Amino acid sequence: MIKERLSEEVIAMRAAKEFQDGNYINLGIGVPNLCALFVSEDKTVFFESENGVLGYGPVLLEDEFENVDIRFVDAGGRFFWPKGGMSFFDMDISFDMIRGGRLDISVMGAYQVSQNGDLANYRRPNDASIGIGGSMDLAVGAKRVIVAMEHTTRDGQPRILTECTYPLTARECVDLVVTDCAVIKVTQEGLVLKEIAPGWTAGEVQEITEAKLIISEDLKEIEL
Amino acid sequence: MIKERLSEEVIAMRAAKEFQDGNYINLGIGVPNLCALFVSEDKTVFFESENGVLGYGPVLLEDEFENVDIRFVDAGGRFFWPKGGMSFFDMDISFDMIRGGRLDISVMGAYQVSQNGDLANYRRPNDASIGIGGSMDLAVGAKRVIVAMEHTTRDGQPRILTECTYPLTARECVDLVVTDCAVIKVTQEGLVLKEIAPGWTAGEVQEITEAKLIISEDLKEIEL
Amino acid sequence: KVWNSFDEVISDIPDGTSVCMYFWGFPGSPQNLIRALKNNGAKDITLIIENYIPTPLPPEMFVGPNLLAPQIKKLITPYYVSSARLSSMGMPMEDQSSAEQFEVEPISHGLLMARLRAGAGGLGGFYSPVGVGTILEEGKEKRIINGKEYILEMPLRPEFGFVRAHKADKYGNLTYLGVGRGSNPIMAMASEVTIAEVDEIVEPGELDPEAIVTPAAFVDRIVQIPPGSPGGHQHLTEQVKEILKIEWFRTPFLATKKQEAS
Amino acid sequence: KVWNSFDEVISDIPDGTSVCMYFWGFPGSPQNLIRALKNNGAKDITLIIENYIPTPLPPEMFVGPNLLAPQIKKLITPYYVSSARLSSMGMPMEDQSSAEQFEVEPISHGLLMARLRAGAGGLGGFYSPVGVGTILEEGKEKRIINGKEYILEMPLRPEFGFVRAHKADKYGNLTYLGVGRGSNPIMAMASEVTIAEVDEIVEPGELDPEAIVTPAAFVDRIVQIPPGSPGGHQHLTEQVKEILKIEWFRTPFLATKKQEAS
Repeated sequence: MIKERLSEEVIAMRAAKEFQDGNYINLGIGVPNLCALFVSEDKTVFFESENGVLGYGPVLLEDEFENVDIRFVDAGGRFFWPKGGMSFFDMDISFDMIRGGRLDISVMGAYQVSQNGDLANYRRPNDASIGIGGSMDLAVGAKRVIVAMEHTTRDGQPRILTECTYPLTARECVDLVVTDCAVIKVTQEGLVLKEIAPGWTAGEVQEITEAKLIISEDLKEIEL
Repeated sequence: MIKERLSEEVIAMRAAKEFQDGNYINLGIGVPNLCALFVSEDKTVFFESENGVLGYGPVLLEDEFENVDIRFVDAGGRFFWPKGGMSFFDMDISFDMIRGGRLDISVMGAYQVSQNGDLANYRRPNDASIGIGGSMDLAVGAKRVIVAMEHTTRDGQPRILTECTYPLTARECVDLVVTDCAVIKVTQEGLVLKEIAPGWTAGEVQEITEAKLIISEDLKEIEL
Repeated sequence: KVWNSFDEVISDIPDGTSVCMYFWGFPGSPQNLIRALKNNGAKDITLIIENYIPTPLPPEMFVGPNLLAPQIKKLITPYYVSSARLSSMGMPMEDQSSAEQFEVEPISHGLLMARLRAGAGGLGGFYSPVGVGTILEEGKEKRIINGKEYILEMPLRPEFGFVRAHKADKYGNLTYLGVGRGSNPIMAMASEVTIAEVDEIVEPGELDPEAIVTPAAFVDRIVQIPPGSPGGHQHLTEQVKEILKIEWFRTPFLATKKQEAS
Repeated sequence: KVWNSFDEVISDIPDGTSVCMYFWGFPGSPQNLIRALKNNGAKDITLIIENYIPTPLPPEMFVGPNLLAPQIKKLITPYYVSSARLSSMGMPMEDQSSAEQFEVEPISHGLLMARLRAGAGGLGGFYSPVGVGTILEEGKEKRIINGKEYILEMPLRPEFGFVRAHKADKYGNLTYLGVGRGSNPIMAMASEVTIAEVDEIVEPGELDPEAIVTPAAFVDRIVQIPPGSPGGHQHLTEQVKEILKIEWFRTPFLATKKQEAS
């Protein structure tokens, strides 16, 4: 039986629930970027983009494109609204901020995550393109790394593995994995299944997960 | 016979003759600072101070002290006039500028200089004080290091030596030494006596110099 | 320091040199210096660039690093996509594979910044926590410091830095606009010869000394982009509005409407 | 991030901690945080400071690092003069030798900057060309890289950074005034907990995003100096004019008239 997977928006909503008031956060391209749309209104968080801006406003919607200003573009190439309290700085300072541990959370996409928190997210094997970008720096530097991704590949292969088979971005860096059917915490003991999507059982999540999952004592349905 | 020594002002004038149009220059405390008063009017030079300012104006004279502004102080603690085109920056950038070779000239005082261009200028032996400051950085980083100093100590001991006996600031860094009786160039072959003060002979300069001097073929009187 | 022609300001660039520049989409890349380097024809260049992303746009609208592809011997970049790949993804562009035959040295954005910084400051090298356990450690020395593993990384000191700034004064002090700052300042600091193209050259004293980002000592040559011409802020802003009318560009660069989560 | 009291903002500083601060004469030193640390009484502090130069001035006029002398265990500084030395040179001040019994680790200004920078950016160490052949190489590893000798230097990551800025917005973005910038920005970046005292706290949006020097992510706590009170820009400016009426201070800090060279 094919269970219903959560949408990209719901994955982003769940990941955004991790944000705390006052956090400095970097969002990767794709699903992670959607998190910006789901920050609860009682929290003030600051988004940082690798190209040298902190505290920028919401991304322009498609019908706002007459307001495009080339001063205001994030690392993913998306235009944003300016916001009071934002600042621009040299990318050298941007990466000191990242590597020096001044970001509370980095939300990234991934191809694979291993049971000890290794991350592979910049390149498929045999791909001539190289997409390291700032991912290695963020993975090493951010206080918490949250991966937001689909639980399996398009052809149903597991992405959460005993060991990554794709080129590594960084070792033992992932703290939390939010997928379209589960929320998994990386611990010293291994991967702990904390939450599952509506209608799923822990066993069904394990079936599509290569790495062994430890079922949390307080396993619950994903809360948004 | 005691020959007349040049005044501090004349030493500074001679050192300032080395400045080329467009040069970026750092001046040390004491005689080097006086060089700023003697830049020829057909040249534009830019003074840099370690505490993070480039292109500042003249130092305030004593009768101008009502104009003191604590935004405008050089590394020696002297107040200066602001000047168009000046900039303020983080000291971290200031020392990248210095160490990265972006300064054309550093003029420094010294206790001792050796025949291979070693410099000792931050501490007398047995002195509890430590005055390294930015001297080691400037000595290593500036494209040219000019030492402006008295030729001998107050009690007549030579300062230009076979080897420095005071703690070193940096090895093989000095390019030119301007004293109160001579101008000496540091070369691969040794110290070359290029100019002497009015009334002095090369032999008389050698007498108060421990290191062996090579007499330049075009030895001449100091020109200002 | 003020030059009048982009072709002349880089006329001394030899074959086999190294050039660094910022490229990250529309803001902050040295459009006119890229064009001039194409005209110049210098070969066997080591190009150190933030992103190598080919653009299919007409050069009078916007040029990307792919304009220089035949002149590049080696690329040092954190982000490389070939024209063939973009073409296969549906971007309306020529496959430049025959030109894109250069060696690619991978790096991360942060490492590129740190290596340029080490070059700018005359350091001999540094120990990086980034890249441990990845392809970036291949062939490099590793070392445990205080129980943590690091990789020895070497400074980068490009022979030429092509910089895009907003304003310059005649001494060479620079300011930038928004994210067009990017890595332009560190590239200015790290390069042996730094050449800046700017929207406007003003008299010394017109820039706020507290707001100057790159002090003049790091800048060797400046050229003003003729007002209204390609690569200038105004022109580029107009071009981008045109470019965003093309479906292929609009989709990734503008967010779609907020969808209500189910 | 906004605190109302200097005593409270540092009340969690423990004995044995490390604190960095800028001190280079009148501009840019955290006068009120120094006073608060004195009140706090924390002991065995490693003080990382640009210059340790005692001041004989009454604390309500201007305080120097000597106010903290009895609390210091170790000093890391490029410039150290003891009160005894200044006293022997004729400066009208008490000999504080009994308090100035701390260990002094020498460093250069540039090395201090580079070590803080390495700390700020999470590097494991770096190779420095500065200090080779000097006391700074004692006990340190050396290495030849491309034929040049370097010393391995370690990052500095102070537990607390006391920063003096001009304006802050409520998020913690900072601007500075003139040479009062000094090493304040790099100290803000390098410290685990960065505390800034400022002349004015404004609403987010009031500072020009292009002119912010220290982005908010590097700043943990901010306190406004009450208008007109000691350590503030206006107060300090007035004090300096008084101080310069004292012969001992005027001579070194103001140039004498230009003398005609003979």
